[in-house]
Amino acid sequence: MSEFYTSVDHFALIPALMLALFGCAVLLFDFLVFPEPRQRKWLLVFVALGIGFAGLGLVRQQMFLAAEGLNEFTAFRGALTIDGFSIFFNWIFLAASLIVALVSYRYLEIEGEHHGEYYGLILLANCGMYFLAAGSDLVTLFVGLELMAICFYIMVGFLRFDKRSNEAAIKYLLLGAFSSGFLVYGFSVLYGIAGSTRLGDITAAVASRSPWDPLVFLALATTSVGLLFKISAVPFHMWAPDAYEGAPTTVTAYLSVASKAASFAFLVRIFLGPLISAREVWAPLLSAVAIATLTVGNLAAVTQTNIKRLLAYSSISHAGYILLGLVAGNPTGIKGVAVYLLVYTFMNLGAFLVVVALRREHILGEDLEDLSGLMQKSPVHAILMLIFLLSLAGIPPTAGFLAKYYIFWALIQARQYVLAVIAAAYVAVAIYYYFRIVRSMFISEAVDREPLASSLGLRLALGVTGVLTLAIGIYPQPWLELAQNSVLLR
Amino acid sequence: MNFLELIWLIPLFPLAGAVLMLLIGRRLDPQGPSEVAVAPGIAPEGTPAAPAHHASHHARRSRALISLLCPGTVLISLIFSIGAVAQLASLPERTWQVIKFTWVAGLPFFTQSGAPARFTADWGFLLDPLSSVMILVVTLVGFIIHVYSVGYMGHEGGYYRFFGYMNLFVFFMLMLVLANNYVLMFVGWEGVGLCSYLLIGFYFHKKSAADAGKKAFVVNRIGDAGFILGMLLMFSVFGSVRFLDVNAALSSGRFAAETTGFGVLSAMALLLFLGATGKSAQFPLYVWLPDAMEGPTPVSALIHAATMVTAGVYMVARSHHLFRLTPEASAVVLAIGAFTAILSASIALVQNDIKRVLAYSTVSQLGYMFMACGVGAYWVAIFHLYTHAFFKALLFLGSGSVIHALGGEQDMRRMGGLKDKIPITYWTMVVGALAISGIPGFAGFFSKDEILWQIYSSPQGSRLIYAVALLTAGMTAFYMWRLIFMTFHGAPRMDAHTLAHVHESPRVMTVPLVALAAGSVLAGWIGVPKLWSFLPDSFRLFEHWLAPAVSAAAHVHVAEHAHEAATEWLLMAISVAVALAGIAVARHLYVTRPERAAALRQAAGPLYTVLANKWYVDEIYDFLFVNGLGKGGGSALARFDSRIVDGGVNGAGWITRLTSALSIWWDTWIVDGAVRLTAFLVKAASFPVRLLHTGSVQAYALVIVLGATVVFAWYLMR
Amino acid sequence: MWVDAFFFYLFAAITLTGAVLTITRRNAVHSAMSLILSLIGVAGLFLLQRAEFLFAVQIVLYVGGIMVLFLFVIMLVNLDQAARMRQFSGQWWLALACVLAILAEIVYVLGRGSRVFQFAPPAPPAQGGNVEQVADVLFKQYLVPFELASILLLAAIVGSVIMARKRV
Amino acid sequence: MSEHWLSIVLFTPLAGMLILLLIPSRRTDLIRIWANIAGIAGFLVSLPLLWRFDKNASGFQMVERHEWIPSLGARYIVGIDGISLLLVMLTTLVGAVAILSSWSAIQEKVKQYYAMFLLQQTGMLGVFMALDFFLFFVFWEVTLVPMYFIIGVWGGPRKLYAAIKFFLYTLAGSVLMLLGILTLYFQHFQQFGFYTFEIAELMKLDLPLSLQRWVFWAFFIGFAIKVPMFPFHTWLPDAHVEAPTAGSVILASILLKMGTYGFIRFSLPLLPKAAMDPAIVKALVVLSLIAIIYGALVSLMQQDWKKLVAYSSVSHLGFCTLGIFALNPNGLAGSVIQQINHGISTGMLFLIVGIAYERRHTREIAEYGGLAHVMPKYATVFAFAMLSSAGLPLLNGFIGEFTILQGAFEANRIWAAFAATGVILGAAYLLWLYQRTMLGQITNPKNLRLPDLNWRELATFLPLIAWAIWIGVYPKPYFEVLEKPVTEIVQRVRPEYFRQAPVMASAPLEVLR
Amino acid sequence: MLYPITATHYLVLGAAMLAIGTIGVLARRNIVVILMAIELILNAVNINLIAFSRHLGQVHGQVFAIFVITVAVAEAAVGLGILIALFRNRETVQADEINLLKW
Repeated sequence: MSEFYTSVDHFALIPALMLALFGCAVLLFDFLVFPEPRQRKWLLVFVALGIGFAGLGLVRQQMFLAAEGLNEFTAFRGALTIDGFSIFFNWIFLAASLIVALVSYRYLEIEGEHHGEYYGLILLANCGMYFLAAGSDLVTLFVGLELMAICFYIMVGFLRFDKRSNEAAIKYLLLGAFSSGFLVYGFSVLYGIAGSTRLGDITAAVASRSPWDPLVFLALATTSVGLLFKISAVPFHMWAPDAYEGAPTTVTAYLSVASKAASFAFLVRIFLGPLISAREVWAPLLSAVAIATLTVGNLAAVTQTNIKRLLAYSSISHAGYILLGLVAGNPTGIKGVAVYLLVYTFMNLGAFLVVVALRREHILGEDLEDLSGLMQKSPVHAILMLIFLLSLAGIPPTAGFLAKYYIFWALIQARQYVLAVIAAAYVAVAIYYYFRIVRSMFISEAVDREPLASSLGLRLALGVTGVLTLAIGIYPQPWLELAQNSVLLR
Repeated sequence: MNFLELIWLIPLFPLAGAVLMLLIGRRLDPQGPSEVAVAPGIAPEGTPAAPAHHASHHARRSRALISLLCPGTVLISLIFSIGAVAQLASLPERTWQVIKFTWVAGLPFFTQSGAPARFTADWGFLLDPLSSVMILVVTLVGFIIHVYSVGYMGHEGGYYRFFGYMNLFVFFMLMLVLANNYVLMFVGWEGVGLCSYLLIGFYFHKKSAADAGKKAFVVNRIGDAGFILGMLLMFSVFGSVRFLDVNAALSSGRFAAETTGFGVLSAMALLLFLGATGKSAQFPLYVWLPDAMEGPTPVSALIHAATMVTAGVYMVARSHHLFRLTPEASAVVLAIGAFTAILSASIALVQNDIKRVLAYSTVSQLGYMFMACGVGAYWVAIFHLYTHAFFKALLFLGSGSVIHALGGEQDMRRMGGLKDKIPITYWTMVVGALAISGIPGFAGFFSKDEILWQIYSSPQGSRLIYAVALLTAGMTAFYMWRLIFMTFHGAPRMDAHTLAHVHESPRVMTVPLVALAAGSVLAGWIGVPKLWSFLPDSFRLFEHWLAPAVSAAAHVHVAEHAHEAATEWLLMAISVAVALAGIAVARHLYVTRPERAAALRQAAGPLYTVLANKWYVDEIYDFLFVNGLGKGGGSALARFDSRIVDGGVNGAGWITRLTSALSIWWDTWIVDGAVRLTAFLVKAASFPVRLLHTGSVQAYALVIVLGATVVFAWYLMR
Repeated sequence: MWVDAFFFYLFAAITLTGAVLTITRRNAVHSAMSLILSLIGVAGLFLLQRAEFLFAVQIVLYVGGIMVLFLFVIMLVNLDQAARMRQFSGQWWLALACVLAILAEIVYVLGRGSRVFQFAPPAPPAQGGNVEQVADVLFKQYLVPFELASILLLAAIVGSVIMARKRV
Repeated sequence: MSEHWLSIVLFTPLAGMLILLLIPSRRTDLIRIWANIAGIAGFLVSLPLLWRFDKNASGFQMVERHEWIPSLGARYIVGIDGISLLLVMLTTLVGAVAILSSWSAIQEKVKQYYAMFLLQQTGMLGVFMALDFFLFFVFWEVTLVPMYFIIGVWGGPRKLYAAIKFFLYTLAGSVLMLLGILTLYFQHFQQFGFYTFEIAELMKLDLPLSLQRWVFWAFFIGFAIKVPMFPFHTWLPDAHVEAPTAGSVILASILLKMGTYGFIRFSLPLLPKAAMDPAIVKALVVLSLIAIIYGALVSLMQQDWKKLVAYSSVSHLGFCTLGIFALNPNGLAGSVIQQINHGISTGMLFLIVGIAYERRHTREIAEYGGLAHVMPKYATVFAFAMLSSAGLPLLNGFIGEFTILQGAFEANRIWAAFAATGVILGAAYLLWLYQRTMLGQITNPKNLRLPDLNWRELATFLPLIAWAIWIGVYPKPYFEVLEKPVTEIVQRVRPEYFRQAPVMASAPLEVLR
Repeated sequence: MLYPITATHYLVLGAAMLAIGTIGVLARRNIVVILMAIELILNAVNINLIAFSRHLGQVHGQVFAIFVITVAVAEAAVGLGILIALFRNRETVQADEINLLKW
């Protein structure tokens, strides 16, 4: 341990290190050790190991915090901050990565694009996310974001011979790079204001200025463009449906869940960190954006027939709900953001996993019609999908209700009654399109008789997401405590 | 046996019969396919539809049990009633209340005056002179008619059903008259309405019968709504609906007579009277009764002549404490009674359906009873009710016998010359006709004359009303004898086949006729006028029994004017003369000079048409409620009419239909429309939002930049 | 001081001209050349601001590395055909208006900000050579991002390899 | 065991469902038998509630409480008072009847069907038992999904439209209700410093009228859609018409009661000031009166048998809400009794329609006529149901309507007068329906050979008939059970009501003898 | 105003670069040129960073700029890689011809 690398730094870095290490190992072993396609399942073991070790790292961080009686600790001279928040989100990322890796195996085989790099990219993306949640320095955050983004650009375009995948990738990349240009422009201004890139310094510097200070606003506005782009909030959401539709479904699932959660972690770090003193500036902006997001997401989904696209719009609308938690701004709202993302991870993953299972050798499985008669064909899938959809719609006793519940609670607490009513009204609209899917599954007759794709990983993943979606809804206490710890600081 | 303690059993015997019939009656009375009524043109596949007669002959033996059981239950009730009444007579206060349990056991509330009260009604029974008369009438006449029905319905399908309903009716009727409170009375009230509905619609395969049943029920319901509101008002004023409580409160002096104004008591009285007009077929709600003649004749006799329709009179008499305090309301009763009496009598003048004549006659006689109530002579009203029960039941049963003899013919224009063929029927009916016409010595005379006298002498009465009543009496005599003459006298006008089959009814039918005829003669002799001082007081038993019960009117003393005995004699003579005149005219027109009748019909022209069409009341109701613009409207409305109005309820009506149509329209287009509009807008908005996603990545970028521009602009404009 | 001003305006002109030419040239190769011009202008500005290390990085990495990549790709995808087609999208006028508006807004904000911000005359350069300072900061304060950047580049390399390789 | 009795009642159907899921789908008979066993068991376990219930105790009884989500302050609290007791009994009985009635009507996807039914059963019971608002809301929403499927999968031709309409309508309402709940929840936190959903705790709140009014309207939307009150009723006919018979029965008999129950249990006691606000009361009463008359008029017009019965529900529920907002003991008690009555009578009417539909596959009234000739038992049962629905004395409907009218009359005589027209019209449409279907001649050859009720069908009616007679003839136990809770509610909403004469609150019946 | 040169001058220059880059992204159809325009935007950021760095007398801004350049490299590399894959399948690099995914 030296001046550069202390034991605290060690704790802070371990999970990311593990992810990066195993990511590189997967990339390497893919063509060095396991050249045969049949051997690729061993890569999955490496992925699991990487995630497992990263998880152990998180556990150690938690234990360290508990042992020292700390709420947080910083590492690398303030470049990283490990606290309940980062640990909470990192658990979400790890869970999502593991689940996605599990289900991708069979899916990629069907798609005919099964390459070991994919798993490496998952781990590297997760590594980027780690820094999004734990970073407390503009540069760390920026590089972490780009690492995640670049991995996703590649994964979205992973089906190189599929025109739609290409298109999704290039669109995502162009818009992503464009928006991160704005983001980093905003960062440069923040740096200019504070003379430092550490979030803590910036917070102090911004707080010493008027909230309506022009430079602060310049930073706020340009940063918001980048941040809101990543969480696909209206009007910066345009990439999402196209990218979701074109990407391999497993990647869509990953993108819609992990990337979104990481971006929200990032967003919360920025808005409730450096920009907290400009709350009165961004709160109205964000509430307008949230309403627009709810509106566009929900309305556009109503007549959509491609399931992936429909779920893309739905995930846009979910971003709107989560933003509302931030708009409310009170502890409940922040906790709501955490709870919502936790719940959202499992339910949205689950919904996409069913779509993954729909992809078969000769069936694209992306249209609403492909779900027809699912109840007859495969009751388990149908019931699981029902649970996920109910949860997405926010019907108790599924977990989604709890998530929405927190948002409403926070809004009421903040006396934002109008926002609450609007948000409530959109629940009904959402029901309409979710139940179009339910209708196909349970009421329409099947168009094909081919059984759904299945593998051990897929079954396992579906089981886990399904059980969690229900369990969090029925007995949420432990999960809420988890989320509670994540926002202790704020 | 303490019959008084057991009065609650009186209604239960018939109920037991009814329940038995309706549960297992079908087993006792196996029905052939005869009961399946099929519209012409629809062939029942395979099964030959056996004629009703054959099937019923086989069934006759197994029907014996029913024939014994059902009249038997009524007979037991009769015995218990007699026992109870006899024991009641020995009680000094002549009131006996039995409360079995609390039935409606509602919660506390506060009366108008703020006194605490509870919304309760007992399952309780009250025997006093008034109800004792009623139970005797109901059980006695009921028994006789039951016996008659054994013969009359012998050939009909659904025998068990008929008797089940009849017993059920007797149960409800006894509940009505024995109840110790208004709510329980309302049970009977509604129950008899139900039985009436069921029995009118007994031949339910006939659309007209089913229609009539429904009309009766719905029209009655209008009155019932009034009754209910009246009871609620009673609760809110007295805090109780028990007769004894209410009467005690009314006679306690806390309530002043509403002689000048129109107060809460008057409202209560009128609401109750609205109920009475429904049940007792008074104007404007009388229209159901003539249609009710679709039912089997014994039903008409029992329900629509002797008992149920008089419930309104009973109720008003029951509420005499109230009506005495509300002269205005009493005046309304008087006016409605008089108007109904003359209106329906005038209609009866020209009807050709034998039962319809009797039906209108009933309406008219009920009007009489209400007139008596209106002038405060409640015991007289009940007296007339009692005598009327005998002679009108007799007339109905007689007409039933005629119809029976003619194989179902009801039109008097196709009768005639029957008096020798069915002599018992003829002579008993003559007795009935004499009684209703008010010929001295027959029951009707005593009660009707007393009513006329009361109208004349009472301060509430008036000369005009008296004249109306007198005119009605004349008309009554005329149309009743017109009936007798057209049916029994002159040349037979039916076809030969029917004529050949004319036969006197079986013993089981004629015996009741004779019994009722005896009643029609004798019943009046317990209520002879005071004027007839040559008769001992025991001949005025009825008045002595009842008058104290119904005229113990609190503090409002109705002063009876002392009239000259001579006046009374004179009036009596006039009424008898009028009755005789009516009979004479009838004889002149229908026996001696039948051609004059036709000539008169020609001469009276429009008047005759109006009368024959029942003053167009049904048509007016139809116009108001049923047809409305249907006839005048264009083809669109005509289509609407044929679809919606056609075959509709008379009472519920066209306006209702129109409103319903409008409501549905409103539902579909406005209420639902708003919802659908929202749904449509959501969907419609979905496309533009989706169209934003043109697929062009630069457009997406532009949207991002536009968003940023807006954010900046917002900042600058702030 | 006027030398500073002269060079600032000179490099600014080069930068902007290069930038404008980049986005207006029909031929993609010309665009790339113009971009190099612009990047060199920026490098000059770096030099002017005493960022010598960054100047070197700009020239070597950007002009030397990225631009070669661009040119290589331009050759690979054969843009002759593309050069003959319409170059601007249908929304260019809207984009122009929008961007000019946003530029005006930013400049206005900056103008107001400069008053609030009170850009003092530049602080005296810190001790030591520029490269040493950069290294010091980079390896002390920005160690994590630095390592992360290596992973980023690895991912980028892997990604371009996957994307560009032919079907195996 | 005994202290968990309510939970046992609550979860018996759910347990039945879980076991049902283990039976293979193709063994349809076994599934049917098991579902019926579960349904009847659900009823049987609820019977002990009757004698465990102490009608003289105030407040809630058999309360069970467990921590559930401490960080939200949500608990698992179940308990019943007289009002819930009656509705719970209605639910278990009608549930069993409805399951029995589906024996032959449901031929496909049998397992799913019964599973949905049992799940629904637990949801409804939970609604009536929950004493924690969070728990209540969870159960409230749980009932939506099975009903969506019951209508949507086994329904008639327009089932999809009807199902989604039902779902959307009720969901939109309930989400707004959730906002109202949260407002109370937060206000409680502000006043007492801790978060809880417990009804008893929330009752301690003292809120200004203006806030109460907002919350009231939020609740109103949720409950009124469920009831459904007048302008929100249009989902009902569609849902009823398209639902399979048993679905309609459950929908009409129990699901709608959740709305009225909500008004009684939550709107009134939690928001007493708003509930007494003249403007609000007036508005609600006018809506109720409109519903009474309007529902009846529309029923009169219907050509569709089932739709007619559906609209009659609107009218009857109008009585129930009228009784509630008369805001006096009799109005409230009458309303609860009428809710039970409506459950019994309309449940029977829907069963009756279902039997005809099963035999003829049409609901057009014009297709029928003269059925009394071929199906005398059926006609008798129908007559019974019709009369009970029309409020004939000695049957259940009368007691309810009359008591409600008394309550309304006490509050305002004009209201009662308007409501009384509903009594008239009620007889009109029902009798006309009866006439058109049962009476007259058989005009349609298809009706000639319709079989009469079989034993199973008869068995579905018998308990309901018996219950109807019981309420009609001896309603005293019902009033006794209701007296405490109803008085407490009135006391809470209108404390001055009993102050008129303090003696009265505990005056026994005998005082007036 | 034009003289002496302050940080604001650099910032305005940076803004201008940002604007030009944005126009390039929005208006050019050729994806290669769009990628170049994105490079322009990142250079605008660098101009800002250097200006602030100079102004504050630190080198942090310069280090930040190094990272920005790194990211720019990575993005360009991946972007061009994807572009090649796209071109193989679609034979076009015109942004508005790539519109399979829409609505």
